[in-house]
Amino acid sequence: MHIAEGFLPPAHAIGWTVAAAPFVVHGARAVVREVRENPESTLLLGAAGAFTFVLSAIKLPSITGSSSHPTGTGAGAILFRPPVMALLGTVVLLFQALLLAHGGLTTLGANAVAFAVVGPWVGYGAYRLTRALGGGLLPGVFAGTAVADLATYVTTSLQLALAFPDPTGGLAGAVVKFLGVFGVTQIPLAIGEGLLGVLLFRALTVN
Amino acid sequence: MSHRTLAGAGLVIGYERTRPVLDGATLTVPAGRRLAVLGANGSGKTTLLRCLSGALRPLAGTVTLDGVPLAHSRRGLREHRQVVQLVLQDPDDQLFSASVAQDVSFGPLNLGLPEDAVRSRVVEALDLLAVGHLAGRPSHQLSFGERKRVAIAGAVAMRPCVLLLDEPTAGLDPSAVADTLAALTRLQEHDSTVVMSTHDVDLALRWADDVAVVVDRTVVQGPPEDMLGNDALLARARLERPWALTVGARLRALGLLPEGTLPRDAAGLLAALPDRPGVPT
Amino acid sequence: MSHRTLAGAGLVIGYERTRPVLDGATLTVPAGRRLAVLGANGSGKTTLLRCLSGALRPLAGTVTLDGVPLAHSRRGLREHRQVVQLVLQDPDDQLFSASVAQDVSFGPLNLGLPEDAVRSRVVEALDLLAVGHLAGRPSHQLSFGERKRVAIAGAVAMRPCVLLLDEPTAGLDPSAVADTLAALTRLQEHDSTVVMSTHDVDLALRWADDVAVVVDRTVVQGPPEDMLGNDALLARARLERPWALTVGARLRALGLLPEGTLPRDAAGLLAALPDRPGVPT
Amino acid sequence: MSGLAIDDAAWSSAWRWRSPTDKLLLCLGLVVCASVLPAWPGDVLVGATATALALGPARVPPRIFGRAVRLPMTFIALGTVTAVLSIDDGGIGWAPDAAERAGSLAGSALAGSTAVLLLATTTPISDLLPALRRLGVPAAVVEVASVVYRLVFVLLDSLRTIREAQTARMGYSSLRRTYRSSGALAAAVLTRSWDRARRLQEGLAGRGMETGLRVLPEVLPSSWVFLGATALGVGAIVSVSVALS
Repeated sequence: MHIAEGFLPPAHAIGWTVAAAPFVVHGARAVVREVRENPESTLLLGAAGAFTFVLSAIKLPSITGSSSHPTGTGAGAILFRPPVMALLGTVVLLFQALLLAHGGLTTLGANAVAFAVVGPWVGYGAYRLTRALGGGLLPGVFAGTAVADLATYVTTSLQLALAFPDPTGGLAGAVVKFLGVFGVTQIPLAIGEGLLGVLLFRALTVN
Repeated sequence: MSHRTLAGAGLVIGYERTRPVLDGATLTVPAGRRLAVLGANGSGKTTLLRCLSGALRPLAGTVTLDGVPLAHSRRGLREHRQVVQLVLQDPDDQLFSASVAQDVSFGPLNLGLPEDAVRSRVVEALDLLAVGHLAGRPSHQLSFGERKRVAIAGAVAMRPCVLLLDEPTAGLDPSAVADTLAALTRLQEHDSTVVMSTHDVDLALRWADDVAVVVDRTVVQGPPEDMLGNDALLARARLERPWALTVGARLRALGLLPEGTLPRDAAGLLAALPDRPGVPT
Repeated sequence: MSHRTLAGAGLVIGYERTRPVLDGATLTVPAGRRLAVLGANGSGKTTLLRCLSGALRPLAGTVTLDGVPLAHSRRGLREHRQVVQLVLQDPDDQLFSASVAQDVSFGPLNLGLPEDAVRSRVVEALDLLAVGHLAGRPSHQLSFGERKRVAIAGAVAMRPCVLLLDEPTAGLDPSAVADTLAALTRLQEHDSTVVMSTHDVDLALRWADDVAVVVDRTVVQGPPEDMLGNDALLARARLERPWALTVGARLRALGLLPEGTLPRDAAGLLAALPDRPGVPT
Repeated sequence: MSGLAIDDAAWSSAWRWRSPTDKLLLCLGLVVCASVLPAWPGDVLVGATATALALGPARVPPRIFGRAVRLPMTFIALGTVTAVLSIDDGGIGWAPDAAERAGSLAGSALAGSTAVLLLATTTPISDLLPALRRLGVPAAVVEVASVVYRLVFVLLDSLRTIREAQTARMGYSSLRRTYRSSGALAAAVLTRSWDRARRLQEGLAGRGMETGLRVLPEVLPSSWVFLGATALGVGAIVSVSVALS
């Protein structure tokens, strides 16, 4: 879930925006360079962004009976590499805020850190690590997409915990609370997203 | 499979936020007969077919199969889908597997059939559409006409009693149209009732036993000659009168065609015309 | 704009690793006349148009404009595109902007025109296609026929002397076909020479001044009556004879039609037939 | 093609022809008020103002606006409850000032969401992107974003149709089949997106694409009256809030 508009205290909203900025700017530079060298990559990158947006419209049921939408951060990172995902992910988050009322403008920075930076990088790391340890493509994709999903929501939980420390339990107590609500419940859904990633890549490699 | 009667009564179908696309549409797909659903683009043909297939739930009215109303429950829809299949216009939005055979096997596999049965269904469906030779090919390598027929095979492999086809001939050249029509005839002989939507009035006249015109948010149904010869109806529906009826009527007035039904296409017209000058039949 | 003569001579066009799609195709688009490029699906119509537009470089042969060969250099192509524009069959292959007005502005901006000139080109192009009222709408809310006309407007805004249209009427209902043909007539009066590819023989007979049939990897060009009355050619091209020629020939044999050119459509046929029985003209 | 409700509202809103910069400033003013001012009366005033403007002069259909406001509600409710729960040795309980904190948290989130929705339901993204360009975002990035916006609808259309075709052939009749179908669906949409990009590139090359996708935005002039009213309104919300709290 994206952090809704106005949910974070102003200082946190600004802080996370500043934290996301270098990654997004780095991604933007990469995109500008790519487009200068190959003008037609504008269309490919646009298609990649649109795919990431549309992927989150697929509804996945979970064994626990609830259902959720994939984050798309891991699949995007494996397909398009994390630096580009930092920019594309942020564009997608902006569009989700304006087209679907998911997330917000002042919380765009915080959501970008979780969905466009941490998720893709951690997921991509898990993918590369699995491959390096001798796992094949599909185990790598599973690890990458599942871990990216989980890392995204752990980050969201930490962001909320930092913003709302527990009056008695302090920061640690808040981390436990938010991870319990936004992180642990995500484990079956992360596995689900991992499975979807495997099925997606399997279908692509057969083609 | 066997022919079964699909019908819709008083269907009000709307997408959110707008006034209904169809408002009180009633039609019957007579078992075993060829029904053409005619209408201009945007008239609601596709919406109507989607509703009959169970994909869209009407705001009011009922869809019935042999008189039994369709229940829009999970189970009701599952039963309905085993009987009624819809093939949409754009084949690219229906072929989602890597190879042709794999794509056609999707439905039968989901029916829980054993592998042997699935295999024979795939072969049967591809053969009925005369595309058996494409089984091992990747779908993105096929021509548009081939993809259209493979998409139909995907639905045919479900062995539907009623097959609804949205614009099956749109974009096809004359020989591909002829191939598709021949395939539909084979399906009919295989006990599938076939419904097609089209805006090609000449094709509808040539092919259909019955015509349903989608006009002004409702449906008018009747014999092809009556529907396609009704200029007021056609104008409201933004359609044209088939040339065969226009030319046929004049030739009959000239005493060159016998009484009775007018010929439906060029071949029929040539057969009905006298061979030599000055000998009106 | 002015009418200019586009031609291709001895065109060999192929994609790598396969044998050529066209092998020695020659055709001329006479300035100011309507040319229909006829062929079955997969015959190479689209390939031919893409080559004439400069998008595909032929393996052999030349494309000429008023006799001057097209140079496939950056500059040569840029000049060619200011004169010759191609509209693809699927409008979604050309509409890249959600805003209709923004999309149409793309071509004129690439010509380096000042903003005011671009704005007036956008208005002019949308008006010529009778879709001025869509300027403020998003392309994803438009119907297929509307998107097709907006895609044509995007090319028309470049003020091409020759406009190549790939299947501009495919998938359109009769009234949308009539609207599109009317728009093409306006373009022609605006000094654009119009070429359309189609597999609709009846339409080609009705509309074209000249017909080029793509058959057996080459092109046969001539007057519509000759090309579309040539059964051997049509069979090789997997096309059909237009009904108007089939029926017209028999009616002339019956002494009901005067000598000279046969009527090209139902209206022409009715006008040429006698009003009362027994008075052959 | 069927669109997205908020986007449809934006294209047909009575404020469609207002300057996107004006609307952006109004929305940002309200968003800042929502996050800085106290829940009462600041957030209430912001929420009421944004809703009144959307349903009144901008003529956004109430049903669409209402439904869009409800969308972030699950997160706001869940997040608020978690924030005001307290864990200590004795287990889980309410934090001391739970009700007050919950009200302030949910209040600013709801007010802020409503303010963003006022922008979203009155301004198509293709009007906002040129404004981003003026704010210094590189042209290449804005052009990529404009292609994303266009292709989202093309791909959503494919997604819906493919899913309907799969459903008709029993693709979602069990958990396992749902996953299998979803994987095929995602792969098919990805293949379509690449194909679309390739074909668009060909289509645009013929219209002279050499360096980028420059387009001419519509002229939507700024209104001094609108900007003045924005400044007055935001000022009034701030003054009333400061006076009452």
